[in-house]
Amino acid sequence: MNIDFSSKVVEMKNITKKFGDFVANDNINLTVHKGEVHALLGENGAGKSTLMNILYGLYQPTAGEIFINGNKVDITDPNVAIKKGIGMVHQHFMLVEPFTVAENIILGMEPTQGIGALDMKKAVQDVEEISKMYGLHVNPNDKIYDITVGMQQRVEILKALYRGAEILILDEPTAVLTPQEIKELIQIMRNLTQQGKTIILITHKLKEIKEAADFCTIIRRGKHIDTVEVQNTSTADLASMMVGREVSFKVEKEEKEHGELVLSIEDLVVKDNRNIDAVKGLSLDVYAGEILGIAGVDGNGQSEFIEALTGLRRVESGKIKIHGKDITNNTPKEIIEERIASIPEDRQKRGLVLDYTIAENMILENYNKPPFAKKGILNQQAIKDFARKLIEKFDVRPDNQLIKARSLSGGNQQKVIIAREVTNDPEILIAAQPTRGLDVGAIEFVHKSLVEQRDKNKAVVLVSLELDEVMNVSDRIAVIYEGKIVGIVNAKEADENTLGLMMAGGGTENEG
Amino acid sequence: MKDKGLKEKILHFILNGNFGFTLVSIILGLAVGAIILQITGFNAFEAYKIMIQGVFSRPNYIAWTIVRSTPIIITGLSVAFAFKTGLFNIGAEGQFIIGAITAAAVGYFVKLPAVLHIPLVILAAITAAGFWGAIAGYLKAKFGVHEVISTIMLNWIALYLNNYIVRIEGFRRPLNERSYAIQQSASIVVLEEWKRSEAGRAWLLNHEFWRDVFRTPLNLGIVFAIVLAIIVWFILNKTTLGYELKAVGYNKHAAEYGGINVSKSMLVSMSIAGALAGLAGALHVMGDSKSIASLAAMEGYGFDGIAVALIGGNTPLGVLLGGLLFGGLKYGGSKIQPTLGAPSEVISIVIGTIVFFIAMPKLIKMVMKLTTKNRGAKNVE
Amino acid sequence: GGGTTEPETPEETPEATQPEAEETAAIKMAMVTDVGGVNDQSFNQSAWEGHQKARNELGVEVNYVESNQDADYLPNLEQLYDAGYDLIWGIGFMMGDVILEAAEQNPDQKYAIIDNAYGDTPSNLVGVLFKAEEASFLVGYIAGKMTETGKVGFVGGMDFPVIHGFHYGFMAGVKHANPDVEVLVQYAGDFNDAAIGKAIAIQMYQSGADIVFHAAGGTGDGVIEAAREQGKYAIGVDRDQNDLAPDNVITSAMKRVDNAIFNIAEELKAGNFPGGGTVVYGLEDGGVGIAPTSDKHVPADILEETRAIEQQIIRGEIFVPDNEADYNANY
Amino acid sequence: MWSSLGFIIGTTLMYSTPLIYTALGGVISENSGVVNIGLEGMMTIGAFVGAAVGFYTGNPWIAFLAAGLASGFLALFHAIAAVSFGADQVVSGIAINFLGPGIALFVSRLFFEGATNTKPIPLENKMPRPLNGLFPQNSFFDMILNQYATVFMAFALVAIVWYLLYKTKLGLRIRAVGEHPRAADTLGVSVYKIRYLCVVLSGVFAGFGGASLSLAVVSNFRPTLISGHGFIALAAMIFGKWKPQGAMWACLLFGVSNGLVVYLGRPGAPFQISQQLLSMIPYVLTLIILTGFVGRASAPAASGTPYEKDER
Ligand SMILES: Nc1ncnc2c1ncn2[C@@H]1O[C@H](COP(=O)(O)OP(=O)(O)OP(=O)(O)O)[C@@H](O)[C@H]1O
Ligand SMILES: Nc1ncnc2c1ncn2[C@@H]1O[C@H](COP(=O)(O)OP(=O)(O)OP(=O)(O)O)[C@@H](O)[C@H]1O
Ligand SMILES: [Mg+2]
Ligand SMILES: [Mg+2]
Repeated sequence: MNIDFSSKVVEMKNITKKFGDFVANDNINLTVHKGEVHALLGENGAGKSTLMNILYGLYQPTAGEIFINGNKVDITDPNVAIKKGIGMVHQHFMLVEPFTVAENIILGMEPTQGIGALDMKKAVQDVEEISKMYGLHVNPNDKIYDITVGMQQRVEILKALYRGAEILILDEPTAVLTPQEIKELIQIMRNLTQQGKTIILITHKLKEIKEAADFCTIIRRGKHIDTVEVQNTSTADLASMMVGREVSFKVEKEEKEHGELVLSIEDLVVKDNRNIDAVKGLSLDVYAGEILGIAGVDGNGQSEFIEALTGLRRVESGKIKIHGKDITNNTPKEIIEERIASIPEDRQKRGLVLDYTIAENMILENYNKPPFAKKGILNQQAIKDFARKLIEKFDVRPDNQLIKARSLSGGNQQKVIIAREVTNDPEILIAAQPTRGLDVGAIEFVHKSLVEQRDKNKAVVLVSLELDEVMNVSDRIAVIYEGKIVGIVNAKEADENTLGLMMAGGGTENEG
Repeated sequence: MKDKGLKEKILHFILNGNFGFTLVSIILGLAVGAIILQITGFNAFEAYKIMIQGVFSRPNYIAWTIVRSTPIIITGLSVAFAFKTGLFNIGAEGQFIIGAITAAAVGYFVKLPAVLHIPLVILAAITAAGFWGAIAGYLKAKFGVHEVISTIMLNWIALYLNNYIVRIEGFRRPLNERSYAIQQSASIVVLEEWKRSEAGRAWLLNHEFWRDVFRTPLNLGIVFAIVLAIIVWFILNKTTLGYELKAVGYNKHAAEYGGINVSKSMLVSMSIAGALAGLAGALHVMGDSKSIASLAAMEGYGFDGIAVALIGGNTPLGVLLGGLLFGGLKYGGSKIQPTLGAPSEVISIVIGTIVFFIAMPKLIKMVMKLTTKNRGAKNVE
Repeated sequence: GGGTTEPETPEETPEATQPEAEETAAIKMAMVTDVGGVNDQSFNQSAWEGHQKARNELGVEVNYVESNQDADYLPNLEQLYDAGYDLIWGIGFMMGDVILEAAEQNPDQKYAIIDNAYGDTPSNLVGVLFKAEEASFLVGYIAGKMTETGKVGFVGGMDFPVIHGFHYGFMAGVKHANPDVEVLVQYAGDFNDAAIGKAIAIQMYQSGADIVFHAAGGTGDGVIEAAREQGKYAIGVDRDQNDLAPDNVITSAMKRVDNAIFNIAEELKAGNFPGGGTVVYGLEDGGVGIAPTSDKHVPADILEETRAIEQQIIRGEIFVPDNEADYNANY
Repeated sequence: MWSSLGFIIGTTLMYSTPLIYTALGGVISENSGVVNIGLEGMMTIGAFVGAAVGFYTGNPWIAFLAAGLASGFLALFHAIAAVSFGADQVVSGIAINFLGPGIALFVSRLFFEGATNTKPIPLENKMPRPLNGLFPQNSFFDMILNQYATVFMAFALVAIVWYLLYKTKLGLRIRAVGEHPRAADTLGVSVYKIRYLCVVLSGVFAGFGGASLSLAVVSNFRPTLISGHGFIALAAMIFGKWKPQGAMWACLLFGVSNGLVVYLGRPGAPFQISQQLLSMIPYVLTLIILTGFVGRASAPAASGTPYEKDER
C-alpha cells in the first residue's frame, strides 16, 4: 500500500446538505489519506453523489467544513476544486459528444497561441503525453460518439489528470464497463495511487470494493454509518451495513427443462446509426421457459440487435421468427401484438415518457385497448385502477399514480417499466441492461422478476454487460462478438475466464 | 382560523398555479406600457381608462372585442395544440390564409341552403388547411425537415397563392382587389338578413341595446371557438389520439417503442393544427370579412395566435381567455390614438412585455415571494 | 414625412381664413387609414395633410385612426361614428365594401372614400376618384422627351387595376412624346419589398432604360435608390418624392388627395356635401398633377410642352387610357 | 448572357447580405444553446436605428454600429430571460418580436415628427461602395463587385464567425456550452457568461442585418422594411445546419432565387409567368431543396434548454 497516514488530503467535517426540506447529507464525516483508494458505499439515493458534488464545488453544503491538505477551504465552484487538485469523474459522463477526445480534455484549460487561437497541435501532444504517462491509452482525434464507454471513461479520468488532479473522485465508474474494462480500471487506479494520487470511489459493487479499495465509508439515507478497513470486512457485512438488513446475492431459481422453440433468428444483418453493419449474420434460438443471457462487450451489436428484434430498427437481411411466423421488419406495434415485451436499455429515452404520469406510462403499449380505451376515448378510471394495482404490486415509490415519471428515482422508474412489461403477459421478454445503475435491493427485485417469467414458461432474453449478472441469472449464455453469436454455453458449465475470452473474440465456435 | 386556511389556499393557487404567473405578467406588461406612456408625455391613467371604456362601455364594443378575438383564439388553439404535441406551428398564418381562400371560394361559387352550405364551407376549409398543415408534418416525418422552416416557407407560398387566386377572373370583383362576397347562405353573422330588413331595422330602432350589438358583425365564430377549445381539450386529455400525439411530443423515442407510429402522429398533429388555423380563416371570412383581398403583407393572425397560445399557457381555456385579452388590447388600444394622440404601438410593447414576463415564471415567483414576504412582515408588526 | 406647409397649392380659397372665428359650430372630420398608416409618405399621409389643411384654414376639427389589418376597417369606422364626426373618410379602395355597409347602416352619417366608386351610391356617401392616368400621362410625356437611350421603365407594385391607371397612362404619355421609345414594364408583386424594387430598376437601367417611373409604395423606395446609385432618373408617385433623391427624382405623378379632401371639407362646410355620387379629380381641378419640383430637372421647354398637353387633356383633346384595352385601342 | 449572369449575382449579393448577418446571429446564439426566434424583432430595431442615426449623424459607420448596439441591447433582454431566469426561449423570442417593432415605431414617432418612416439619408452618407468606379458602369464585374461595404463585411463576418467558433478557445467553449453545458460547467467554464455574450452578439449581428437594409439596400426605414427577413434568416440558419458557412449558403440560395424572380419576370422574358406564382419561387425552391437534403440537420444538443445549476 502507498498510503501515507500522516497526511489527510481530504477532511469533510459534519457536512449537511438540504434540498428544501429534504436532508440528503446529514452530518457526514469523511477522512481520506494520501495514496489511498477510499470507497463510498450506499444505496441509491443515499447521498454519495451529493457529498462528492459538494467536495467538487457543484453544490454548497448547508453546514460543515472541508479541509484539503489540512487547510480549511471554501469550494465555491469547480474552478476552486480544480485549483485545489480535485478532479471528478461524474456518474453521468460529462463529455461533449461531437468533440474529439483532445477537445474534451483541454476544454476550460485550452492551450492557445496569439489572441485566443486554439493550439490544437499542442493539445494533441499534451493529451498523448499524459495518456502515456498514466497508461491510459486514447486516440486524441477520435470523436466521443465514436468510442466505447470504457474509452470515454478514460477520457474523463484524463480530463481530471490534465488539470493536475491529486485527488480523483470516481462516481460509479464501473456501472457501464465490461469485466475486462473493470479490470483495467482497477489497474489504472493502482497505478495512480502508486504515483501518489488519492482516489475516492463510489460504487454499489461490493466485489470491486474488495478488490480495489483500502477503506470504505458507508452512507445510509444521508447518514454516516461507519468507515471500515476493507481487508477486515466481509462483503456480507458491507452489504448489510449498506441496506440495514441481510441481503442474498444468489439468484434463487429452480432447475427447469426448457420448453418448445419460441424465437428463432437466422442470419440477421442490421446497420447502426452510421450505416455500418453492426449485426453481421447473427443466428440464435430461444426456447420457452429459459433465460438466455447474451454476454458481450459493449458495442458488439447488442443495441442494434435488440432494436431490430423490437421493430425499432430495420433489418437488412435475415429472418426473425416467432413460433415459426416471420416477423422480420414488422412495426413495433405488430411486434407488441405478437406479445414480445422488452425492457429497453435506455429507460429514460425509450422506456418512459418522463412527462407522463406513472399511470400514463403504465399503459404505454395498451393505451388503445380495453379496458383503458373504448372507441378512441380513454377510460381514466380504469387506467388509474390499473396503475394503482401495479404500483402496489411492484412497490413503486412514491405510491402515487399521478406524479410524473420524471420525478421518480432511477430504480423506481425501472420498476414502472418492468411492471408494465411483465403485466402484458408476454411470450417473450427481452431485458436489456435491466439493472444498470440500480442498488442491490433493486437488483434483487429485477432478477426475481425475470426468473418469475421464466418459471411461467416464458422465453426471457437477458442482454447485459455485467458478466456476473448473466452468469447468475441465465440458463444458457450466448456470447456476442462483432455482431455474431460466437458461442453458446450452459450457465452451469460456464466459467468467467472462458466467457471473457470469447467476449474478447478468442472464443470457440462450438454450440452449447 | 378556517377563513385563513381558505385564504392561504387561494393565495397558494395564485402563487403556484400558472394562472397567477400570467396575471402578474399581465399587470407588469400594463405597468410597463403605462411607464412608457407617462415618460413620453401621455397620461397613462387616461389612456387605460379609454382602453377599458373602449372595450366595455357599450354593448357593441364588447361585441367587437369578441369578433376581433375570435380568429386569434382559434389560431391560438392551433398553435397550442401543436405545441402540446411537440411541434412549433409558425405556419398558422399560412394555414389561416388557405382556410380563408377556400371559404371565400366555396362560399361564393357554391349555391346551397345555409344548413348545407355552412358545413360544406367549413369542411372544405379545414380539409384544405389541414392539408396545408400536413405538408409540414409530412416533410418533417419523411425528410426530417424542421417544421419551423417549412411552415415559414409555406406561409409565404400561401400569401402569394392568395394573391394569385384573388385575381382569377370570375372570382375577383371587377376593378377591385377583392374576391366576390360569399353567398348569404354561407354567412354566420347573427341574424344578418333580418337586421338589414325593414322589419329588423324598425325593431332595432326601438331597442338601443340590440341595435348597438347588431351594428357589429357579431357572428357564430365565438361559439365555434368555445366548442373548438372544448374539442381540443377533449382530444388532448381524453382520447387515445391525444395520448399518442402528446407521447410523441414529449418523447418520440418512447412513443415509437410503445408502438405508436411517430411519422403518422406528426402528420396528424400538423393536419389538426392546420385545420384549426384554417377554420379560423374560414370563420373570419364567413363572419366578418365575407371575401378575401390581395395581401400586401402578412396580416398576423397566425403570429398573434402564437402570442395568444403562450399567454394562455397552451391550455384551451387559457387560450380562450388569452385571445379575449389580446383582442381587447388591440381593439381597445386602437382608441387611444384618436383620443389622446398616443401612438398605438404601445400596445405591441405591452403585449411583448406580457409575453416576455410569461417566459420567466422564475422571475415572477421571485417578485411574488418578495411582495408576500413584505406583506407578511408587515402583518407581524 | 412631408411637411404640412403647402405654399404653392393651386386653389387657395380666398375665404379660407381665421379659424378662431368659427369656433362655435366647428365641423368635425376624421379619417380611417388603410394598412399603410398615416405616415406612409403616400396617399394616407396626403389625406391627413388635407385634413390638417382643413383644420388650419377652415377651422375643421380633425382626427384619424390607423388600421393594421383588413379587419380593422369596420371597427375603426364605427369608432369614429361613435365619436360623432360630421364626415368620416375611408382612405383607399380596400375600404370600399365596409364603408358602403357603414353608410347603409347609418343613414344620418356622412362618409367619403378615396379611390372608390359605386354603381349606386347612398346619398350620405361620396366616392372620390383620381385620374392618376392623367398625371401619369404627363410624367410619361416628360420621360419620353427626356430619355436619351430611347428606353424608359415602369415598375408596378402589384398587378392591380388602380396601378393600371398609372401604367397605361404612363405608356400613353411616353408614346405621345415619342412613339419610338420603348417602355419596359415589370410588376414586383409586392408593395413592401424595397430590395426587389431595386433589383427590378437596376435590371431596367442595365438594359438601357434611363428613366424609371414607379407606382409601388415601399417597393418604390428601392426603385429610387437604384436611380441614385446608378446616377439615373426616377419618377416618383402619389406625392412629390424629390426629397427622397433630389438629384434623381425628376418629377412625380402626384395624386392630390389632400386637395380633394380639402375641397370636400369646404363644400361640406358650405352645406353642399356631394353625397350620392362620385367626384372625380383630374388635372382640371388640381386633383392630380406633376410635382412642383419638376423644374429642377425637366428642361423648361419640355415643361412648357407638358403644360400645353395638360391643357389639351383638360379640354379633352387627348384621350388618356387607364387600362390595357383602352391603351391598345388608342396607341 | 454575361450581363444576365452579372445581374443575378449582383442581386443575389444584395438580397443575401441582410440575411447573412442575421443568420450568423442565429448561428452564434444557437451554438451556445439559446434559441433565438426573436431575430425578426432585433432586425427591425437595427434597421430603424441604422436609418435614424444615419440620418441624424450623417455617418454610416456610427449608424451601423449604433444599430448593432441597439439590437444587442434588445437581445440583452432575451439573454436575461433565457440565461438568468431559465425562460422558455421560444416564448421570450416571440416577445422580442413584439417588442422590437413596437419600440422601433414608437421611437420613430418621437424623432420623426410622428412618422413611422425615417427620412432618407443622402447618397454620400450611405454605406460606401469601396469598388465604385473601378469598373465601367454595369459591366460584368461592376454588377458583381460594385457592392456596398456591408456586403463585403457580411462575407468577412462569415469567415470571422467560422474562425471564432471552430478555431478559438472561446469558440470551443461556446460549442461546449451549447452541446453539454453541465460538462462545461464542471470544467469551470461559465455557462452564463458565454450565453450572455452569444445572445447579445446575435442581437448585434441581427442589428447589422437590419441596418444593412436601411443603410445600403435603401436609405430609410419604414415599418414594412423588415417583413419576414428575420424568419427567413432563422430558416437559413437551420437549413445551414447551425454552421456559419452553411447559413451563408442558405442565404445565398435564397438570394439567388429572388434574383431569378426578377430575372424571369423581366420585360421581354421568353415566357410570361404570373407575378404571384413567380414570387413563390424562393420559398418553393427552399422546400424542395430541403427534402433532397441528405443527412438530417441536428441542432446543438442543449439548444433551447435553459441551464440551471442545481441551486440558485
Ligand atoms: N432536481 C431534483 N429536484 C427535486 N427532486 C429531485 C431532484 N433530483 C432528484 N430528486 C428526487 O430524488 C429522488 C432520487 O433521485 P435520484 O435521481 O438521486 O435517484 P437515485 O437515488 O440516483 O436513484 P437510482 O439509483 O434508482 O437512479 C427522486 O425521488 C426525486 O424525486
Ligand atoms: N438537486 C437535488 N434536488 C433535490 N434533491 C436532490 C438533489 N440531488 C439529490 N437529491 C436528493 O438527495 C438524495 C441523494 O442523492 P445522491 O445523488 O447523492 O444519491 P447517491 O447516493 O449518489 O445515489 P446513487 O447511488 O443512485 O447515485 C437523493 O435521494 C435525492 O432525494
Ligand atoms: Mg442514480
Ligand atoms: Mg449517485
